[in-house]
Amino acid sequence: DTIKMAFIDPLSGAMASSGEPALQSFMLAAEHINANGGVNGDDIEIVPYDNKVSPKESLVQLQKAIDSGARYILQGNGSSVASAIIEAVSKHNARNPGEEVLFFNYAAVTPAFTNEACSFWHFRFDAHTDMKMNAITDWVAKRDDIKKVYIIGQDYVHGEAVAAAAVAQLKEKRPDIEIVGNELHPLAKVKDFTPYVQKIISSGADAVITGNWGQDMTLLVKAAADAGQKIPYLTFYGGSNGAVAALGEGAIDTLYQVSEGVTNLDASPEQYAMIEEYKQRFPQYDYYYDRAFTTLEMFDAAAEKAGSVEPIAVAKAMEGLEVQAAYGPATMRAEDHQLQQNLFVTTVAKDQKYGVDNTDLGWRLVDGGAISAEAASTPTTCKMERPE
Amino acid sequence: METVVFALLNGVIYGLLLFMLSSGLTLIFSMMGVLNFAHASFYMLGAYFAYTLMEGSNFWIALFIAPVLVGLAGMVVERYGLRKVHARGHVAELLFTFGLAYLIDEVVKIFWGRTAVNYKVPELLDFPLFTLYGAQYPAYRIFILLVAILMLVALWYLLRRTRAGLIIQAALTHPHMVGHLGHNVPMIFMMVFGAGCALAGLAGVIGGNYFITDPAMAVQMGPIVFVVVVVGGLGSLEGAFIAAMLIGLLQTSAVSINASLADIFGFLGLAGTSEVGGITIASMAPMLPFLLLVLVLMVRPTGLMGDREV
Amino acid sequence: MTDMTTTYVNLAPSRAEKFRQRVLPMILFALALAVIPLFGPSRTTLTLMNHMGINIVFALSFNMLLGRAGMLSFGHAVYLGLGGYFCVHVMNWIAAGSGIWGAVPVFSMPAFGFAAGALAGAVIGWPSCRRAGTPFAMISLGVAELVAAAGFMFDSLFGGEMGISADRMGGHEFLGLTLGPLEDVYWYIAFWTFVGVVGMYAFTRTPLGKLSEATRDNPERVEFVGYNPQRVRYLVFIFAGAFAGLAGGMSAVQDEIFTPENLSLVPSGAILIAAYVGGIRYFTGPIMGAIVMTYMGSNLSDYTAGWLLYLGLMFVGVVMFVPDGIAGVVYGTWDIISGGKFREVAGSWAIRLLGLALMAVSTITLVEVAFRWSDGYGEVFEPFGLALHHGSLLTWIVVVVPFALGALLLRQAARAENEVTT
Amino acid sequence: MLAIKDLHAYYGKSHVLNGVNMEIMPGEVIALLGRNGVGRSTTAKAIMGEVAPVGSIRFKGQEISGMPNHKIARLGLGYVPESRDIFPAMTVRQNLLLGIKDMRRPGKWTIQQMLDMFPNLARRADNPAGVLSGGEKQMLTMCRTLMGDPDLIIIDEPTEGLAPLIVQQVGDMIAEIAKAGVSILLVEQKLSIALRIADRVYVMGHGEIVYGGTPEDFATRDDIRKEWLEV
Amino acid sequence: MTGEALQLIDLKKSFGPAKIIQGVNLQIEKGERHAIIGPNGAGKSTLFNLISGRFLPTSGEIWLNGDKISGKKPFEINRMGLSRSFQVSNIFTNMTVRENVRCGVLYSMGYGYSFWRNIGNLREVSEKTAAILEDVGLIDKAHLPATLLPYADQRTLEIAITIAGGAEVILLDEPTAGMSHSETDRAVALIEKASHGKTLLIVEHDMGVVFNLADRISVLVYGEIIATGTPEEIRGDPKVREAYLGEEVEEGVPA
Ligand SMILES: Nc1ncnc2c1ncn2[C@@H]1O[C@H](COP(=O)(O)OP(=O)(O)OP(=O)(O)O)[C@@H](O)[C@H]1O
Ligand SMILES: Nc1ncnc2c1ncn2[C@@H]1O[C@H](COP(=O)(O)OP(=O)(O)OP(=O)(O)O)[C@@H](O)[C@H]1O
Ligand SMILES: [Mg+2]
Ligand SMILES: [Mg+2]
Repeated sequence: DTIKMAFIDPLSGAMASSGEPALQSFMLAAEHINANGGVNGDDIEIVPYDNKVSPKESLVQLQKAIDSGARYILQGNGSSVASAIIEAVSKHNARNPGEEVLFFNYAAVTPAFTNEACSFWHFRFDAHTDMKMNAITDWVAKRDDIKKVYIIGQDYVHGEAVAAAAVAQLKEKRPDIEIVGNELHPLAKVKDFTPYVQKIISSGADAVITGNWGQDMTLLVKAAADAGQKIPYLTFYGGSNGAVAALGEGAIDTLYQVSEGVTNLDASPEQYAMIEEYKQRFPQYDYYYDRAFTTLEMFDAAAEKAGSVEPIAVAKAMEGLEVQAAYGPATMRAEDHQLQQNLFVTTVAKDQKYGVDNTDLGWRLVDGGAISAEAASTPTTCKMERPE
Repeated sequence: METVVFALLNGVIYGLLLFMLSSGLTLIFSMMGVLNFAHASFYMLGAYFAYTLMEGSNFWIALFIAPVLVGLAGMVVERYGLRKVHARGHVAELLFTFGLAYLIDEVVKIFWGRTAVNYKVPELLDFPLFTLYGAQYPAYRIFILLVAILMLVALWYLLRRTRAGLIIQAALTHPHMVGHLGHNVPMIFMMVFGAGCALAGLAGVIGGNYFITDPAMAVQMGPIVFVVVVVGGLGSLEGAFIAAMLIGLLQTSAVSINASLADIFGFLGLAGTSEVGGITIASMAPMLPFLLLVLVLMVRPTGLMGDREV
Repeated sequence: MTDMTTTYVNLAPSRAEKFRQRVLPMILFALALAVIPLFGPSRTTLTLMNHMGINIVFALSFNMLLGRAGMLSFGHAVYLGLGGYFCVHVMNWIAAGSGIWGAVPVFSMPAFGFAAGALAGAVIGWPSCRRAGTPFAMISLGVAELVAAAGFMFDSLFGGEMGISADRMGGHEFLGLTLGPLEDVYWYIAFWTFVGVVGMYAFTRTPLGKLSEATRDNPERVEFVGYNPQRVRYLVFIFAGAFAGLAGGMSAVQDEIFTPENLSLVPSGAILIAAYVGGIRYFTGPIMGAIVMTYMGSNLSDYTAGWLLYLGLMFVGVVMFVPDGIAGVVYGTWDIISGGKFREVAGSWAIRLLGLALMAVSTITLVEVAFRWSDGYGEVFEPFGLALHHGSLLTWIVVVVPFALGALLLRQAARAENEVTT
Repeated sequence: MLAIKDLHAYYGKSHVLNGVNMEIMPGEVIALLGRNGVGRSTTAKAIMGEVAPVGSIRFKGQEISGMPNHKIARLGLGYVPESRDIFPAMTVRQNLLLGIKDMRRPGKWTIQQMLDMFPNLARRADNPAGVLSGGEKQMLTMCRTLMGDPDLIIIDEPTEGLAPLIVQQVGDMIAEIAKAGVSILLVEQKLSIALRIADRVYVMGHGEIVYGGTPEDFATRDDIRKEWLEV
Repeated sequence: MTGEALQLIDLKKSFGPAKIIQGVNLQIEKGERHAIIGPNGAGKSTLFNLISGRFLPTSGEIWLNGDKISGKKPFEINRMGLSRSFQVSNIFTNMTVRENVRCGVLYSMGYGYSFWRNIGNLREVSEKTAAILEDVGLIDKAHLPATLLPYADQRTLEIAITIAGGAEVILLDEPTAGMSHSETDRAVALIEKASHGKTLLIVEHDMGVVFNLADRISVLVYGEIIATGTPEEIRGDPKVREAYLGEEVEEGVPA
């Protein structure tokens, strides 16, 4: 028997560069698990569905996936899609008892999914915005030389949430830090960020926090590098594909990111072997989605614990489960289905073990950049309805 | 003071950049009446060609060869594609280029992958020219400025001073008649389209490393280029130039205004805490060109400087 | 329905003709809609068909502008989106059950969408319909950008990036439909698709519908027979918006969610392509286009990574070679067959089909090999056990030879056809 | 100069020309007469490549059927279409300028000469041609074609919609052009003009030439006039 | 019943510096058939454009049946009972002949912008359309798209659309231009019939038509009316001969 897991994410068009490497990571992870005897003896099969990052199209693909027998959904690109899938999965499970489906979210980071909008059917394997912000502010708090912080983001829920979290957490951890700017700009519409950088320079900021992704992130940091600005731009998505290639050396000491791990961290030989294997199999992309491996490992462990691959049983078994991930222990918190894991603040530097984007630049852990899972953790307001 | 200087300087440079991007489109639009939706795709091709050429040679060679290659590609497109649909009117042409943009985007992804390539500014120009109020000004920006002005002059000459301009404008309404007068209309159309695409390619060579060279760059730039050309007015190079500058200045100065709508319209009872009131001018800056587009067309369908309805 | 440009022989068609040309197709259409569930379609198929229904209505409403009134809009999704958003809100009010809302059946959503779309059309159309031609097209582009941006800015109305969702089971049962299972939703969509199609067909038969065609052909002359062309455009625009809103209402119930993405240029462009590929000169063209494009949009990606490229190629091909779209081909073929000329053209058609097939083989090989090469994973295109590697000579033979052959055949077919017609 | 053999032409499925044969010698003025819709304009269009010709058309000994229209024009064949086709957005002067095929080799007619010949045009020389009256447009089209220095001009219905006085002027102008050694194929309705300036007359009926002869002979052929011209 | 159907008072029109209409005064009685002749470029079409609302006058006034119409939009003027044709055929090219005529009929029958009626069920519209098609002789071609009509038929259709609305005042701009003799005769008969009991203002270069049809003739030269009178008066007027008719009397003019 095989366990079908539907991977629903963009696999064509401009956003395919986020979907593809994730799919490859899941495939590789599944191969490894299958090679080690599978899940309770069954093999995992990852079936890709292209959703073109459209919430509505995702629903079509979701229906297709469910009809083809997939009981587990993997998705991560775009909170709008994730939100649509959470809703749709809940409705489906309510309307089709006995045919439940679980949703493993590996990258959509809106905090609400594991707070007020939490669902028993949803598990998140990435740290959400507030947790990542916790890591960033933790690190900022340790840096006494940072006195002024500028916040800039995209004008929509995500950008607003990032800004709100940054303000609140900085106030708590370092009340002396002055927020010298809190700016929102429309999503994916700005071509030239020079005026924004100019504003940042004028404000005398020592660090910039941004939740920007895609072009908005790259262009912002590029404009900063062009203006000769050498202050940390703390990002969530600096590690996404092609960003470092686009920035070149301008990224050094400017571009910072927070993530659950980078290839240049100390790790076990198995992890290095895995990275090598990935690089060899998929030369177009860098090893980035370590979460994919954690996700499937946790699934494997939960199924084993439950002695079943039935979604409800697996879900219950997964609650509170702990596995050993590549860069530290990872625990699935039972109250809200949010994975608790270590986070790392890294920056771009030369002469690293692994380069990114086929350049000679790589990610390096910054001083005090390792943030423990406890420190990154945030409380949840989740009140989940559980099935009998 | 500081704000004003910055806004002016950045506005002018951004405006020139926009002009550079849209000049080829203006050429094609004003001479052939074709609103080339794929224009930004040719811009992208220019960047990618230059990137590839740079691997085997250097920037300066790429600067000359890449636009020529893009121009040739444009001529092929005109000869074997656009010419076929030309007889069926502007909507068909527009849709053809609309589809072409799709195709070019996909082909670029096949050849160069889906993520950004490391297309670098040439070493020779990769230094800060001067520093103003703490911000460095890369020499490359000034280089862009010079090229943009050069393009303006060359185009102005082509449009105003050559008979080819007249012939093509005549061929817009009566292609057969122009043929009966002994002018090789298809040939001229092909050349013009090629030239327009080459200009887009040149903008790509220069803009690709200033911004980012990735498969999304065409989609990113597409709409704004249209706004410039349409706001400027059909058949008007000056219009395109003025529109580009206007948009450049408008947008950069709006970024530096932190006032919110509540601050401005507070006297009408708009509260800063309300959703509308909380919007700042700065956050609306990138939408201003589209607002301008709608307003200008409503008041003047010919665009700012155009002499014909777009 | 048949082609709208067909003729009314000897003025008013006879009763029988009217029945055959207008009523019969509608009955057949309704029958088809009613029969489909008997085949026991899977939920995937139902979902797909529901989306087809939505897109049929949407594409037809778009064609009220482009095909009928000659107004090219780049932002038609705005009206579907606004109508749909309104319905999602209404569904939430219904679920909350407060006041009169509690009594409104969810089944009636498209009517609300219709109203909201009409309102949006009336408000936005007021300034934009004062222009025609390219200025109108550009204004619609600008408006679409503005509305889409607003969609992200005003969270309370549009729910930000994640949009607003609702539950279609929140209201009363209506006509015995709970709207929970997809089978119920199918009936709902079928009903409203039928209403939309009939409504829009009826519109083409009204004085205003005729006037919109006249305005497309010659707005100046319209003024001299007593009509204000701006007014005509404006009214048509409101109706187009209303029917788009109707589609939005259908979509609100089917998908139970609306996001700002639904307002953007992407769905507007997609419906433009669908209508055009279907054939904008025919009433039925957009219906065919919507069916084909919805299917391809959701399913082609299962078969190939290059589906976008295929779609692009197809679209460009249609624009270049079949300007009347699928409907043009269908009716052209039908005319020839019913005209008894099939014998004469059968030969050249066979040649043409063969030529097209050869070209397709070549194109598909090229695209598939190219995508595999581009991925760089060393995967090889293996149709029918052939291993087509990008470096191998065989590949290039499979690409070049059928292409040349196909082009040759097509040229010959065109020549043969010319001889037949002249 | 121009020799047409067995020329056929089609609009879609309708067969409009069924084998037209005619010849034009250098310096000759030929009038092509016929009822409305018999295919005179189509003959002109077929020669100019506007509709696809089937058959042989030789100009100065060279086969021109199937040639792109600018090449035909460059061989020295001028065309004044029925629809006139002035360039409305351009000034009268620019219209005339566009008549010149090659700026480096100007022909024997100058813009000034044209404006002198037609004071109406001179008055509007710098106005957009689109605002000219119907008659002015007709004059402009003819002048524009002359600027290209053709050896043979095909003129389709030059006097249509012109005031009687102007009709005379246009007639004089055509005569003058002919005097300058240019051959003319005149497609006309008005017999008086045609007979006044033509060297030879062709009459068309049902897509074929049904009569050819001199104006003197034609004047005596009442049967032809009755049957084919409804006069 | 008599009275002024159309009244032009000191009408002037300039395009930039060019004065095209330079103070035209003209009264046309109800039921009169009035022709305007004049050399090319005299401003005849421009005058029509002013009356029908296509252009705004620079100064002066136009009255229709006692209502001032200068300054109004073309469609408003049309609704007040004035309809015009164009010198260059201006028809709905992609629609059938029948639909073309029907567009001309609709407004006058009170169907405005209605979108709740099936056009096929409007009996009186269909009948009126058919009647007009019958009158103009296009009934056999009713189902053809207008683009496919031969030139002369397009001209006829132009007239048909113009008279379809049943306007009391009809303006025809060179209705017979480009027609052959027999076609011209047919068109004249048609015009005669259609303008029966109505007011007609016509521009023509075909003197046969003009002298046949008109009750009175005005001669417009360079934007000024140099003579108005009965056909006989005009033919005898030396000024008119010099400015317009020329010495040679065209064929087809009844002696
Ligand atoms: N574009 C067209 N499509 C179809 N039929 C056409 C087209 N143009 C002309 N015809 C038809 O071809 C025939 C010949 O037309 P042509 O214009 O050559 O006539 P003509 O002798 O010049 O008459 P006219 O006096 O009207 O100019 C006519 O019956 C006409 O209706
Ligand atoms: N929009 C305009 N701008 C400038 N001049 C114009 C405009 N419209 C018309 N004219 C000029 O006005 C004059 C009168 O034109 P009009 O078309 O009224 O002449 P007409 O008497 O109808 O001549 P025809 O008998 O040749 O049709 C012409 O000289 C023309 O060039
Ligand atoms: Mg003719
Ligand atoms: Mg006139």
